[in-house]
Amino acid sequence: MDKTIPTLAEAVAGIGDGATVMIGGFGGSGAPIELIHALIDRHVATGHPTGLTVINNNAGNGHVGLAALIEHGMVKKLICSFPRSADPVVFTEMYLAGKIELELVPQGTLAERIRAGGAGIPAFYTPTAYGTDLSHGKKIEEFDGRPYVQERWLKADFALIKAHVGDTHGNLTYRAAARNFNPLMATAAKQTIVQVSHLVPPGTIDPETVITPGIFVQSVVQVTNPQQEEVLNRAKAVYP
Amino acid sequence: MDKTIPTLAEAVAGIGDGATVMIGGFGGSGAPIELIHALIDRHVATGHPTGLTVINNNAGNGHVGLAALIEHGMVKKLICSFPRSADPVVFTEMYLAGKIELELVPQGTLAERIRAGGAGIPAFYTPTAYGTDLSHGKKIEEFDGRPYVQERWLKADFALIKAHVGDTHGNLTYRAAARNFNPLMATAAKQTIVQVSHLVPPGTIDPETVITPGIFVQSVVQVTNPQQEEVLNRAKAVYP
Amino acid sequence: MTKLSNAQIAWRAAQDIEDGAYVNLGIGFPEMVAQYQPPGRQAIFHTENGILDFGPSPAVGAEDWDLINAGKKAVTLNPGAAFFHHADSFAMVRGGHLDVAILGAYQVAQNGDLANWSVGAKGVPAVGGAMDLVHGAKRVAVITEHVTKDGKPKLLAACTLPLTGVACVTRIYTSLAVIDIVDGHFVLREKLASLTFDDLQSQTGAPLHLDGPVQDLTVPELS
Amino acid sequence: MTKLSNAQIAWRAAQDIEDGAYVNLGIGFPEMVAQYQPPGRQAIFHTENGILDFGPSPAVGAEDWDLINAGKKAVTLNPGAAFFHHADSFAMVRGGHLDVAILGAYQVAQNGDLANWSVGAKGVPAVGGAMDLVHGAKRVAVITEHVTKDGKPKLLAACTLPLTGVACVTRIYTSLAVIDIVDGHFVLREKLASLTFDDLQSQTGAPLHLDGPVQDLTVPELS
Repeated sequence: MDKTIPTLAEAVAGIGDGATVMIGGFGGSGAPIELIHALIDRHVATGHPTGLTVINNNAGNGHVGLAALIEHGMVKKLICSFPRSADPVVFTEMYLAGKIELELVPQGTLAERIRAGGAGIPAFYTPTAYGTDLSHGKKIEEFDGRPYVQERWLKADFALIKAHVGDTHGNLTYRAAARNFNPLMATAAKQTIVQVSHLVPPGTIDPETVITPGIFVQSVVQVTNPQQEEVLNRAKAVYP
Repeated sequence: MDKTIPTLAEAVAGIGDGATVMIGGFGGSGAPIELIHALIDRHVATGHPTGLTVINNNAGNGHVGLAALIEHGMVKKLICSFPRSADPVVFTEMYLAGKIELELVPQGTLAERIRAGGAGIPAFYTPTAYGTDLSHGKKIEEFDGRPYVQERWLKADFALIKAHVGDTHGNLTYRAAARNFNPLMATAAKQTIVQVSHLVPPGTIDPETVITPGIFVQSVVQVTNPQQEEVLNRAKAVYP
Repeated sequence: MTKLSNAQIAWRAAQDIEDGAYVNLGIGFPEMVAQYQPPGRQAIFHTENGILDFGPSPAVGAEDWDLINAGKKAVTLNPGAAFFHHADSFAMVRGGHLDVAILGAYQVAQNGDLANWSVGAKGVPAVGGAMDLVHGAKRVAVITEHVTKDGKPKLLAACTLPLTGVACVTRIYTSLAVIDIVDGHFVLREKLASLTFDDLQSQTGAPLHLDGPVQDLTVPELS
Repeated sequence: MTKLSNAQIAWRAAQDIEDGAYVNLGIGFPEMVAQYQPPGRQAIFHTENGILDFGPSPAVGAEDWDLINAGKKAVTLNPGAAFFHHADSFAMVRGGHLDVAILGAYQVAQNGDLANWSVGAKGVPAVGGAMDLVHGAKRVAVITEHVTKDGKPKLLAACTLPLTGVACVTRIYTSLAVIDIVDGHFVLREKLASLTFDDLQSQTGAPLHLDGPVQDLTVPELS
């Protein structure tokens, strides 16, 4: 069993029009910039994929990564908690022009909905957002005298994930706060595609320190020295 | 901040009559034998605590650890998934004599209910046990055309946990499959009391490999060379 | 051959497991399936107490009692193994990440209902992870004797013992046959050559349907 | 002194944080609270993007952009730090494990309702973790100017802006006073000595109650 894919282009080749795609990262930390850019490359060359529903904590920053994906008109709908950033001009303009849909979800509820999707839990109750605009239309139930909001799982066709060390079976570790949503999204997609900074043989990663066991991963592509969104944006980079 | 407690006796001193106590472990692996025995010592000396509700995957084996706790008549009710073992005589006799209550919970539901207790999720839906005797009286709801069982969170007054390495802030790692329920129970109790085989200063454990962050832990007691239930039972040990 | 041994039933079930499949084997008899993987194929075994990719038992005396499977037997690790806690373990189970779960059975009904956790009698009930495992694996298979020790059918129109799960089993490997569950029916796929269809039907508690040719169930001699 | 600076409000809030407390500070102004921990006390700071026990910003040029806080600022680690994913992070939040959360506010109502995520106007809405943080921390406190830039009360009988959470705030540190929320009322605990009760009441949108003596709100000069 070997889950490695030789190139970024091949890794994202199966993502079709209208797919739901989870993209890891919190701002730039843990964002799989190279996988996103490979998807943009395909769109530039072929016009596809388009009409994507993207699930991420944010809405991109500057003109690289997720912001560039949105800027290329590939995203129909965004599910996120915080679509603001230092330079949110791409999303802001498209949103105010009615060219992209937004489903705003509190950050902890977003994380838990993704975890639920991966764990086979179709719905759960949370105190978060009770009595606010973000629970409108949702089922409310009382437990032990306190009201809670019913939230549904989130699943995706694909997850684009950034990990630090990965083996050919798909076992993964992350780096510092770049972990964030990545391990959750890996569990909640039919096809989880991971870019790893270091590809190693099975048995290299201590079983005690594996964060994402390989069962959650379908494709692994090595990207040594991955780019950081923050560094690109400070250099005012534009992709492509 | 230093969460260490010098002795096992002091670590369990606060557990009163009628308390709900989660005890980590799957069979003998990860079972905090020394903490359990310290609780039995207190009962032998003082007659307390008694009337405990214990949450564990199993019901003990032989005459040490959880089985000995039950044998001493300290447990009023057991919440578990699998009260059978190689030598289940203690629980079996008390159960058939009507001297101990049993709440039988499917293992995955038990784990998820404890995780929910720690995560502030009062209830969730699972496909597990739908249409079986173990979902009698529980609320059923359909999602996407499939029926699911509503399950409630589980919380406890105390958790007795076994970890491998722990620091004075309560950051923990585990050893192999001795991890099992321990990290979940650590999150779901008001007071989490941990026996660690190796006590180290903060900064010793790599932040990437911490399994239980210290926020979930209130007391740490060092037990070097802890006993293994399996080894005790093969030697036909009886506690005390 | 009048019926398969447990080892032969396990062998037959092992032939349907693909290379790289993630598999959970129920405790006891189903654990034997791991011994009969076809050459060149390697499944990855999950145990619900928190290990992925464990290997065979160690030598006697070399056991590490922190390294056990769900049956509390000592195991070893393969390269690429991982440890995780119980909630993550059952996320794998319930979340549909396992390719195959193979379980034992007291009874299986023609709609796929499974009874394997309680004989309904007095005594101490115990369920473990069985009710979770039947919901989640992409394929839930059963290995079992075709009939009980006193000759009564285990494959039934409806289970009479307490259920483990509803409409969850899709294939049954018995000591006499391989049977799929399709649209609420038993569909016969393979049977021992020495048995007639009528012989098999007489030992089965609900109608056996045909959907294409029935193959001979052939297995090697196994100790 | 006519009103406290932001630094002074943050200083006052910091005095109520106990040694060893687990604390989440909202992004922006509340982050200042970390700078004013009393000598001999060390809180452990949680950031919802997956770090416990992070420290101050590194020197310019020494940033590691994988090591950031919820405000996307580079941080450092203290000995005893831990990383975890977002679901575990919000388990800490919602599960009641944080001792204190300190947030900014547009408006706070006398029953503890908080509005701090949306000015209700056109534009891009963004909520982040605020709605989670207000449910879960054992103590939810707000630091804020006492009135808006154009002099209108921020402490109100009822919020007019979209709510972040219902009945969640228990203490408010403002530029003029320290006010608790008890049983649906604002209870004045401290105020600047230069202000009369009536001065303060005139800048507050709901009745200020008294429950015991009102202390002078005294803070050091801070740059």
